[in-house]
Amino acid sequence: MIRLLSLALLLAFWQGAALLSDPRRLPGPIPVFEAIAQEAESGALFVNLAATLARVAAAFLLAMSLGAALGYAMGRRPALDRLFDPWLVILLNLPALVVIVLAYLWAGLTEAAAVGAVALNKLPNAIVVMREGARALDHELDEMAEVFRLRPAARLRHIVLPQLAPYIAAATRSGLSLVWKIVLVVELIGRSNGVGFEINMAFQLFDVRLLLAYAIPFVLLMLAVETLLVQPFERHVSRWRRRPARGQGLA
Amino acid sequence: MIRLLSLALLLAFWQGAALLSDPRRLPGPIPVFEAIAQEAESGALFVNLAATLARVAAAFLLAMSLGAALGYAMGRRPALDRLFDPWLVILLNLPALVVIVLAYLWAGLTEAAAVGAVALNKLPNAIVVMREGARALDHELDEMAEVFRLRPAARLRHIVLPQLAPYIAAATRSGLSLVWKIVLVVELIGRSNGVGFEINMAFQLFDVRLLLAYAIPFVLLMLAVETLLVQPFERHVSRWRRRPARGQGLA
Amino acid sequence: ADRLRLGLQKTGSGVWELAVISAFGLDKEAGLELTVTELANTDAAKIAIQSGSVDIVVSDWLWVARQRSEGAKLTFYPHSTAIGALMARDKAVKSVADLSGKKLGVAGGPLDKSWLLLRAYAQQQGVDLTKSATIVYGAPPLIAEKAAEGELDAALEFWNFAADLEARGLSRVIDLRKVETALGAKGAPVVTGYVFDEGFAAKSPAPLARFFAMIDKARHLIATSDAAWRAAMQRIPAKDPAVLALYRKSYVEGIPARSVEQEREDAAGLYATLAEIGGPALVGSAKTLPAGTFYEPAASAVR
Amino acid sequence: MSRDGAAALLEVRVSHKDYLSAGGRPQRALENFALSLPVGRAGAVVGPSGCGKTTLLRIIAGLDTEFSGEVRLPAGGRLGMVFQEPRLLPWRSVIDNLRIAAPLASEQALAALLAALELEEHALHFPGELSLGLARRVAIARALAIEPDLLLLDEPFVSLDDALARDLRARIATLIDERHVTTLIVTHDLREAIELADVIFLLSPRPSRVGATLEVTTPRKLMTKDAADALEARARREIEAMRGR
Amino acid sequence: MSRDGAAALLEVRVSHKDYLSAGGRPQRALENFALSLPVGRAGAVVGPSGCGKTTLLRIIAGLDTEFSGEVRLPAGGRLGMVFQEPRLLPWRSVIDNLRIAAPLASEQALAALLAALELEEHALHFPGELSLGLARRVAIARALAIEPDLLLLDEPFVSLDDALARDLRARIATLIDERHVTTLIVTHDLREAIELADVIFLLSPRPSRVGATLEVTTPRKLMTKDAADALEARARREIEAMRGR
Ligand SMILES: Nc1ncnc2c1ncn2[C@@H]1O[C@H](COP(=O)(O)OP(=O)(O)OP(=O)(O)O)[C@@H](O)[C@H]1O
Ligand SMILES: Nc1ncnc2c1ncn2[C@@H]1O[C@H](COP(=O)(O)OP(=O)(O)OP(=O)(O)O)[C@@H](O)[C@H]1O
Ligand SMILES: [Mg+2]
Ligand SMILES: [Mg+2]
Repeated sequence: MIRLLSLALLLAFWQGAALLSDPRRLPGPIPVFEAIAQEAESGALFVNLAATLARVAAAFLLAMSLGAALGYAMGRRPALDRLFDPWLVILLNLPALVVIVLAYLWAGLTEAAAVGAVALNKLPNAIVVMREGARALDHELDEMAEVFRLRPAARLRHIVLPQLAPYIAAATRSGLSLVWKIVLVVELIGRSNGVGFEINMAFQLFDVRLLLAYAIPFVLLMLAVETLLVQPFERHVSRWRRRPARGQGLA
Repeated sequence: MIRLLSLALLLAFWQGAALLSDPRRLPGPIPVFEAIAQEAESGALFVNLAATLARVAAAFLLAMSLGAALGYAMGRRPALDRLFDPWLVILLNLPALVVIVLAYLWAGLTEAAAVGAVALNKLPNAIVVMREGARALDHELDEMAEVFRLRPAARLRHIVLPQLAPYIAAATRSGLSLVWKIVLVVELIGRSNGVGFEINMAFQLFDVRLLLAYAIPFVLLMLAVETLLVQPFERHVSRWRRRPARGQGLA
Repeated sequence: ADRLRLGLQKTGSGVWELAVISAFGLDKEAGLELTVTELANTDAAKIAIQSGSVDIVVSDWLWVARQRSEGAKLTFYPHSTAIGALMARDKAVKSVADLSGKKLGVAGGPLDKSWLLLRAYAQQQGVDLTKSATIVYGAPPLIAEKAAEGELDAALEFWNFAADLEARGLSRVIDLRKVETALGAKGAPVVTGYVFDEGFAAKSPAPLARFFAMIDKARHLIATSDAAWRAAMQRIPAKDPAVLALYRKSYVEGIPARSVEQEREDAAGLYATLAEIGGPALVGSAKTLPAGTFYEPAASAVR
Repeated sequence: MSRDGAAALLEVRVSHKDYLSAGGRPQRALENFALSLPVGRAGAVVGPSGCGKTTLLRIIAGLDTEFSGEVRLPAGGRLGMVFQEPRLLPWRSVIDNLRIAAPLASEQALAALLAALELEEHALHFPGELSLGLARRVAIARALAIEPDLLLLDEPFVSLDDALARDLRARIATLIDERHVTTLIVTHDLREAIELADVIFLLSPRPSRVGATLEVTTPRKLMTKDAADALEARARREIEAMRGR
Repeated sequence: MSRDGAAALLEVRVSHKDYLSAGGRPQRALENFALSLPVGRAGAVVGPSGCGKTTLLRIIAGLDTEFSGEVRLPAGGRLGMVFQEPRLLPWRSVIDNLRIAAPLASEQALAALLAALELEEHALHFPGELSLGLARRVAIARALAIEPDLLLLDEPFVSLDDALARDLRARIATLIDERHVTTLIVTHDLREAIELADVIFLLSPRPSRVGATLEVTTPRKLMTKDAADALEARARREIEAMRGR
């Protein structure tokens, strides 16, 4: 279907650009996939990918669950928001490097420090997005829930989460990618394996082919997750939205 | 008011933590602010901050305007969305390092390459958030606009933008911080000035005091922008939202 | 066996020695049990030692000197004298004077040791490089690539990148060893070394001494035995035999030949020069090489 | 404000209720407002558009606590409410909307309710797929599904056709007569008020107070057209008098 | 579907209009539906809840183009519409809502409209600060502000008190009689239909078609109570017949 077409188009672009340029600068898809196959054969790819994925997953879950809870609380309670907003702004704008270095210094070169540093980097972004979502919550449905004495769990599930869904979707998509990017930095500074470590090696050797060979599998994995899990799920939970009739809207 | 209290609290925490630990690992606020004053006196702080700010501003404007337009289009037109979604996922998950290295390789060690690389890193995040916003647009108001033959400019201003406001707010806040963080990396890899450059030097010398001295002014700047510009503006545009009555909601 | 925790840069030559050590069973022979944390770059090594996660890393004495001046109790034991070079494709570039008006790439940054040495050297000849040339700082691999490509007219690079560039047809305009000598060094001064905490050294002087002896053996093997070099080569990603040969040559040249005492004297001399150019931003508050920068084992543990 | 939950009367006493407005001036919705209804009886609230009827219901339901005055409610008891708009969960089907609000109701009871409101074939539809009248019916079904002891209805039968409205009025009347559900219904339709209520509260324009209270003494089942006409005429006179004020 | 814009009749001919439903089965809203109204006259649409009245208005307004059939409209002309819900911009004040929809209307004209709808003191309020009745009045003001040539009203007067509804009906009647605004009004109130319309379309239950067309031959101003009663009785009979079908 259209998704494959789109990918084919992209591959064609890439191949075209590669043909026009020095292979050292931009190797084409074929050598890159060869390199991927090579790394896969030696097993190195999987070891590193697994290490990175585990870090991404742990940091993401930590940051998202904490971020959603805090963002929701701050969006709903103006007093909390006023108190912690400056902290949020500070954490948001603290360079990743600073957080990572401090985390390693304080907790040693440990896995916990790595994951914690990444989570701390992503946390404020999750809070910011979820806070906007909580602020935009429909007051009328709240009143309905209040009148019908819905239990907290039911409110969360039937009233709050469906309204936060687009914000969660946005925070998840950009969040996963952010976490992955920071994991790469964390691995570069204080881990002995992982995709970030390998990418740095490739960069030191200036091997763009190897660089891409380590960058792409994660991208493909995300593409698969998106296609096979996220989008079907999204379609399912948003099937109540009315399809816009044709010929309308600004665009 | 409460904002100052919150900052005072944070400073107190910092001072407390600093007292408990080796000053080389976590210098307290006083030596850090001394270092800031020192760098400010020599003028180096302003030169570097200005260079970084210029890059942040350029990349942010580029990424946000492009991202908002593309995200809106993708949110409104399912066909476009289906075609470009895979590209989006790929761009989103391409490591910053890969984009930056390729940009420097292709466009030379130039300012344009730096700003372009940063914008390209932020672009997919802006698209993702704005796309969710566009998907959640109220269909009924669109119909109203259609019936009353509102001109495109009026639709954009009165119908679309107010609904996208929370998404724009989320994308801007987390976006500015993301751009700033990537600018630091870009400066680290291939620029000869800027806060990222200085931070990298401080890091090489392992001078945490200097590291913080360069990280904090930008954070303070963002805090000021947030307090003096963003929040008053936000209060103004969201004054139509009903204040939730007391004692309601889940939280 | 005594346990030592090492933090080694995966692309560094420390790893080669380790390959030889394990291939020839030198660690068992020395009664040491080595745990190695591989690190991505020198900065990671600095974090590793500061956070207490490893006992020994490889870094440079200048950094140790600065940390000492700030109160850290780190100390240094020589490992290699390998130092970078100024590389250019244009054969007309023969001296610092020829760099005027040219685009010069500097790997690392303005406080990089090689760069400061080169500036001091140029100053001796009446050239202020920061004014006469356009300086571009950047990450070492990127600077190397840009030099190879020709976007930069010349590049000041670390020794391994210099070897790469040489293999790609660039010539060594100025070897920084020459610069060191010109600046008053008596021999080839040490550049990198093993860095560890004084407290650690005080607690386990004997294992440390055995460790240094074992490293010496490994280095000697790499220099003399092709079997050892083959073991080390396993750890080198570059496959081009010409480059590999250059690596070995540079490595062997970099093996420190002098006593720690001589090294300290040279280092103290260079330190004064560097402190003058780099200023307190580089060296911190100390004006002279802080005492104890070079490791002084207690008399009983001397090999 | 104060709330109290142990009376045999539903009593509301609001000395004043002000809305702080973001645009424009603050507005006083209620002033010297007093209303009481015996438990188990039905009251109708009739008043000009924008006078404060919904405000009253929200105060009784405990949704608005920012007023000066007090509310006394019969102890315990379940509250059922039909808001002026449907307020359904757009992301849940009709039947799920009922299930969520009334988790204790049996599936048969819900099915029977859907049938009574002619909603059977819409059970699986999402609210966005319903006409407004259908959605309002779902909201009525929801309020009835919890088997309320106190029922607050804010113009429940607008947007419904006459036949359906008639059926539903009969149904509510039965609830009041047989299950003694305390009921307060806001309506603009005097006939509807007369048909359903034991007491009719005629509200004055804003700031609103109860300008007149009409007792419907004839039992619902014995009400003749003439008696109703007479009551309606009396109510109209009172309303005119308040408008002229 | 096809749309055509040059007739002296407003004509709608829908062979069928189906809704594809996400939950539940697809629904047929209209079937063999035909309706025509001379330009400058008023039609009333009366039909059971959920039969397809709003669907009809949306088709005429061009908001729904996914049906098989055709619509003919008088050429050119401005369209004014009162949706079944207010559909105001929540982030704009009442007066700004009018200004945005009717940028050409003068400030005096808007002020006069607000006065006519008893909204003066709410001009600066945001829609969230209005009662539903007030919001509906703003929606009516908005539709009138653009001085429409074709006016589509979806139950415009529900949630308004009798006095106000009477005033507004009179105002719309004047528009029809004097400015010859082609008007289609959906209502459940037969008296309202008789008072305002020249033709009454009685719709059948879903899938809906025009089950009966009643011409109101007596001119609006001359209509007596008896004549109206007679018409209403006839309409009720027709409606009963359709329900029984
Ligand atoms: N978007 C939609 N998707 C699916 N079904 C719909 C949709 N809109 C309306 N319907 C169905 O079409 C039928 C007609 O709807 P419509 O809104 O036209 O009714 P109506 O006559 O205006 O009713 P009411 O008097 O309740 O406003 C209803 O059964 C409704 O459930
Ligand atoms: N949240 C609010 N903020 C400001 N003013 C409000 C708010 N809610 C209601 N009002 C004002 O209070 C008054 C009473 O509102 P209320 O909704 O109680 O009227 P109502 O009698 O229910 O009217 P209707 O018959 O139109 O539903 C109105 O003037 C309204 O504009
Ligand atoms: Mg109301
Ligand atoms: Mg309708």
